[in-house]
Amino acid sequence: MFKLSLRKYLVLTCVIGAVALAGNANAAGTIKIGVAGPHTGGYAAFGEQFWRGAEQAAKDINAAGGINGSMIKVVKADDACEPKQAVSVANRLMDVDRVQAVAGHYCSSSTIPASEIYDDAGVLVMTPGSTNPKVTERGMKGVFRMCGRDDQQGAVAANFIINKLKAKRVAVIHDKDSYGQGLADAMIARMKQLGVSEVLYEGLTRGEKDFNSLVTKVKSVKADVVFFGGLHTEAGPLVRQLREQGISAAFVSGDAINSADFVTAAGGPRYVDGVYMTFGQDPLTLKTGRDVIEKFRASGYEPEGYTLYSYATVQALTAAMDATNSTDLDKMADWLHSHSVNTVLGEKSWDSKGDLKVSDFVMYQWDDKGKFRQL
Amino acid sequence: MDSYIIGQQLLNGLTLGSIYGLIAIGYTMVYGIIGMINFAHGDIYMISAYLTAIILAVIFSFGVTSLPFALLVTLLLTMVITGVYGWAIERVAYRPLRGSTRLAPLISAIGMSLVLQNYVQVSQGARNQGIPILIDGVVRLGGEEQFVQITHIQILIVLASFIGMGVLTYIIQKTSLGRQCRATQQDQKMAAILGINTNRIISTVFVIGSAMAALAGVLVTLNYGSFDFYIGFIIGIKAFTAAVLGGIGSLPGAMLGGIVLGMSEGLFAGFVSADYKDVFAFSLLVLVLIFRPSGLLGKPEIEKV
Amino acid sequence: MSLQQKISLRKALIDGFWSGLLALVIFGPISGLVLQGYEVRNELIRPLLMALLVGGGRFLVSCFAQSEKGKRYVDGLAGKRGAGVTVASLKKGKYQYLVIPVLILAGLCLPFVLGKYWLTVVILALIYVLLGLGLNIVVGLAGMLDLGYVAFYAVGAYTLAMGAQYFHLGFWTLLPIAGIGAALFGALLGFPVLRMHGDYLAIVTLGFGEIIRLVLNNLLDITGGPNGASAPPPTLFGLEFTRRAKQGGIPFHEYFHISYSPTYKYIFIYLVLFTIVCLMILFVTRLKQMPMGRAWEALREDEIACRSLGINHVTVKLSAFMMGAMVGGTAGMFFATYQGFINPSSFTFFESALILAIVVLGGLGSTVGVIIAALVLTILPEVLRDFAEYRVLMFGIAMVLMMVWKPRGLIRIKRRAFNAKGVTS
Amino acid sequence: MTTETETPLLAVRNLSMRFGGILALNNINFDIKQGSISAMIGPNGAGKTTVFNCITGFYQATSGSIYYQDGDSTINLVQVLGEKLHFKYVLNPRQLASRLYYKMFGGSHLVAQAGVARTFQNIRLFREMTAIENLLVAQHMQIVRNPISGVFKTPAFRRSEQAAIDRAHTWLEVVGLEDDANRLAGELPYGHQRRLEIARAMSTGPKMICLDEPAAGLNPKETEELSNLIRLLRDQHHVTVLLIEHDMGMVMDVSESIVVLDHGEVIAEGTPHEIENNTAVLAAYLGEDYSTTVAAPDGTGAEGNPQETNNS
Repeated sequence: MFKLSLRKYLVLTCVIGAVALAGNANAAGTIKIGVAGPHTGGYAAFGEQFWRGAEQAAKDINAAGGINGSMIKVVKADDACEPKQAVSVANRLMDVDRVQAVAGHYCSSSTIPASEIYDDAGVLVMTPGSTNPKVTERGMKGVFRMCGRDDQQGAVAANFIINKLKAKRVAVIHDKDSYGQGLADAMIARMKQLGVSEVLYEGLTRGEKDFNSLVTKVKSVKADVVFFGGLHTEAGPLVRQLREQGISAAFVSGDAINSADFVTAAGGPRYVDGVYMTFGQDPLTLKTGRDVIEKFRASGYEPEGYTLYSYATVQALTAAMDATNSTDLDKMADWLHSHSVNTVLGEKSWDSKGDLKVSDFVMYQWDDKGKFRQL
Repeated sequence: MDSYIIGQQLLNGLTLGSIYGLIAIGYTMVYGIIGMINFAHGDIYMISAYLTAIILAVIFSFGVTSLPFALLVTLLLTMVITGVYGWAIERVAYRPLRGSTRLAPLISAIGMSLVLQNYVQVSQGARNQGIPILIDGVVRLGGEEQFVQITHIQILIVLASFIGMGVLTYIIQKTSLGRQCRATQQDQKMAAILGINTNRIISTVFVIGSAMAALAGVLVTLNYGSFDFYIGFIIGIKAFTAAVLGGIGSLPGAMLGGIVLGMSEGLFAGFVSADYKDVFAFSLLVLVLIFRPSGLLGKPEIEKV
Repeated sequence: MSLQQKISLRKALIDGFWSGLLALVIFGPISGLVLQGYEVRNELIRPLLMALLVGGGRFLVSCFAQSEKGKRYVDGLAGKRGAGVTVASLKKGKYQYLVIPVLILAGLCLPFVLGKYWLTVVILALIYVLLGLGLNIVVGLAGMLDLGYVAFYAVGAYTLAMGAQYFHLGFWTLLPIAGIGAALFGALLGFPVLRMHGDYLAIVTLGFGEIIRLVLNNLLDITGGPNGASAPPPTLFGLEFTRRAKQGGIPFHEYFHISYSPTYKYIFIYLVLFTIVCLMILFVTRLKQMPMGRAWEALREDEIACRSLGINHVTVKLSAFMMGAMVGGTAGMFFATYQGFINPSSFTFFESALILAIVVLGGLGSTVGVIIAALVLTILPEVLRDFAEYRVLMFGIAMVLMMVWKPRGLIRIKRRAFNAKGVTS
Repeated sequence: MTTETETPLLAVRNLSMRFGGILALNNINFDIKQGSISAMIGPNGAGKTTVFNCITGFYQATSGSIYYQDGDSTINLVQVLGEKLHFKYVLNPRQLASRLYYKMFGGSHLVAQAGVARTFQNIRLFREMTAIENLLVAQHMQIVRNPISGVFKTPAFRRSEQAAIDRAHTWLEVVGLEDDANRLAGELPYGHQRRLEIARAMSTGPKMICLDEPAAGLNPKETEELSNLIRLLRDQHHVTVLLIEHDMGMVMDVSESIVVLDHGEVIAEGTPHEIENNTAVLAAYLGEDYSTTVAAPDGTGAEGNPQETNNS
């Protein structure tokens, strides 16, 4: 009776596992923070950025004495950017790892279902990278973000495109993903308010490298600005193929192309020269930011993309814990709503929805050395 | 619509189609000989993209300055190593399953695809990687503003795919190895009785298919310059679709299927909607198969009663 | 000691050497030279170690294969490849009537023993059991290779989300609609393509699966596109299992004046799902003993012979396709309600492949096999979570190894035996 | 052939079949009498199996008709397969509708449902199903197949199932495979598989059964038993039998009328005795210089096929 014994074994393992894990969950003097992001699958690069940032933050906070004497422990959780796995890891973080707060989820489509579980369990979550408006629009008290919203970012980009670049014919391309398309739509919405409609609105497929037909289409509509909502993995080949086909239209994109890999993906600095992007305030201009970046560099890692966002998220979470001397959702949320936190990305405060009060998106431009600077 | 735009779109489709065709050859050969869908083939292509970048980097670190030499060495080494990959995968994951159900190797191939992707991710990291631009000439026809263009590397891709297909068709049709392949394809048991080492023939087919994927990998990497551990998945499905569209088991069919798929995708994206280009590509496949059940160049299946 | 003499160390050494060398070629560049920008970092010690491991392993395997025991084992492995089907004996096992009630009872008690996390894992596993049962009808019984099964899963899931969003229907109203809707959808897709054979059918279904996902993703205004849509949790006679009522009912804990726990929702979903799975198992078992199920299996064995017996292969295939779709749609419904949120990224080709792996690994056509395989393949990745980024790598290796170890599936199929004439069973 | 007052069960008229450029059948005409045992013979490649496949609906004839007498009505077995849709039928909606219907829902299963059962040259059993299950599948069209009554095991369903099982056992008895009921069809000995296939074809309740080389690979004793079985099928179960066979001994022994094919044409038709002495037949089998050979009295000496030397 193989069937029976397997089931029995299964139940036994589960029970033993649950009991064992429950036992050591709340070891004295440790506060656990879950760091959830994709570590496998196509978005794995971002999961690593999250983890590096959070790990470094925990290390630094512990070195400075922890929170009221308790040490921080970060727990890695992999959601592969799939809603299914996001729910699974969220439950695992709550039930097995018993974390007291979560910094996480990269894809908005993971953050949304996972936050339901955190909310149910009474644990506060702050996402370093989910920019979709829907994340904080569902009336959940314990959902915050360290990044801006697509609509804020899109508005900054649209203002720049219309007012500074004086664009008349704007081609909009997105990657049919919640971040990319959301950003593109937000940009278009603001652009329409300013009285300009897009001449082209098309989606490309994530994971592909050949966008030549799309590029030729851009050429045929004679666009003077190309706005791309998506990640550097597609932005790189796209901008390269635009330039190769002799299109000199300005290329504008969002914060997700902020990575050294963008240059690699585009085939070298000469293709990214002149590319505009929206991104938060440069942390290098802040003293705290400089110090942290030096620490990363000393350990042989160049912080990029969401590394510092994740670092700042852990800072904000621990600050709330420190100030309220509790890990209770309500207390922490109330405190975060009414106080500001000094993070590696500058001073941050949150509105009643959990969004950043001040969106600090500004325009950057890449140069022919493969670096970018604030305009 | 301006004619130069149409011309450019046709060229875009041709290049993309040639890439599909090159990879589709591997699918079609493997399918032809043992009737299995080698889902790991797209990941073999991904491996070859990594190998290209790694070998190029090593060669340049030795201070080699001759570009043709570097490219040739890279191409050869990549094809050899990728061939070894193909051989080893067949030996480890598919050969033990020969003679069991038809679906067992399919599942094994899906598992192998996961293994290859994640092996590369674990050892090379999840980041997007790239190589610098090595060949960047362009042929332009037409005026300052309105022109049709094709880059040198794109010309190379189209040529390589047609030459590759030609050489392989010649090998299959005219050489002793080709005869043995065809015999194995027709009837494995009978071929074995006639003294053909069918295991060796099957391994050879895997090696050749992988080497073709490597050829595609090197050229495509030179063309787009960017890759990650996940690129094999989408292009693998597309190439397999191309192989079926052209008539699986037929080498010219793989090429034709690739070009038809590439062209229809390119033209649809260019003139109708890029959002729905994949929907269009798959619908085209379904339609072709409804009216020509064995693909464009496949031999019609005669029902033997 | 006599055993030792039969082993040729030389042969084993040669085997080991070649394997090691090949491993060096394979692992050398990819894991030995790590790309950093346009340069590489030397990590050659890793492939050397791996090559040593492979070579050494091959050496040991070679030694073992030459020993008496090893030879027997290798022969046994080759022998197992043969027959995968046996006929059950007429005598019923002693515990036959005991096992099933005990299992059902155990299943019903399970949610009260498990923690929430493991409960959700088990719910997911049950959803895959359902999917496996459904695809098993199509692939295992009727012998049609369907690589786009996830399409019906998606139809079921989106029926719940869309029905709730646009028509304000609840879980229970939509449950039958999702099943029937998916079945009709299966008929719509199946009719034009079911005359195709084998792998052509496979690729066409793959195409359909992708088309559905892309359309769901592109119809931003209706489905929410990549932003997804939310799906309501089930209710018990209007009682809701959320902290605050969302569908206009009363929260369960307030009604019974107990403190709130998020686990209640999962326990309820589990119990409903468990009941549905049990009914589905009964349904599929009955189907197999019915003319319809027999015709499916006959079609898998030989389509031409079926036609010569007057069986309309198209309608029989269609019925299998629709039944499979119905079960898939029901599973999708539960997936949506368990998740609370769906978007197209849950319905990729990989999902189809995973379900197919469940069916094949279970042993084509075997219900018990499918259940075991579904449990293994959904619980395994969760167990492997401790290995972090090595998780999927190990999952892939496990998939290959399981296939090589048991190519005909975990469970051998037993065919029903019939009594002699005049003896009613 | 003697003139008949009753209509034949099967009337093949002007049947032609073309595979690409090859004309496999050229204007074939013959009748099969109700309740007869007929044989179709001819050298290899004469087109026997092609005719067979046309009759049983596996090939769509290029032109011609096969009229099958089903009670009072006559069915054209070529039509039910679904003929080509042609532009000219747009003017004739009824024709178009019927063709469209058969194109969508037609097929060889309709031929079988009309009452023509068959066996195959290369045995086509459901190998991984038991012998009795093979026979149950064959009764598919006759039993309660409503899925709802099956799921709930209604009394009607149980009765119907039990009747089917009993019928299957009866047929197993007829062909002498009682002991093999619960064995997998693929594991049965070759001779048993042949008999099981006949039993399976008979389980569909046909009016006519077409046997494609039933004696191939059987030993003399088994062939003898087969001949008896064929007679029994006709005498006790009232089916019309049409067989293709190379074993001349058996053909001459069992059949009442014979159709001889060569190069896709009917070259002779008649009783065994008539065929034995037909010069055209001898020429077809032995070549033009047949006259140098004396036909053996039992009709077997005139055989060029080595397979047929083992007749009894």
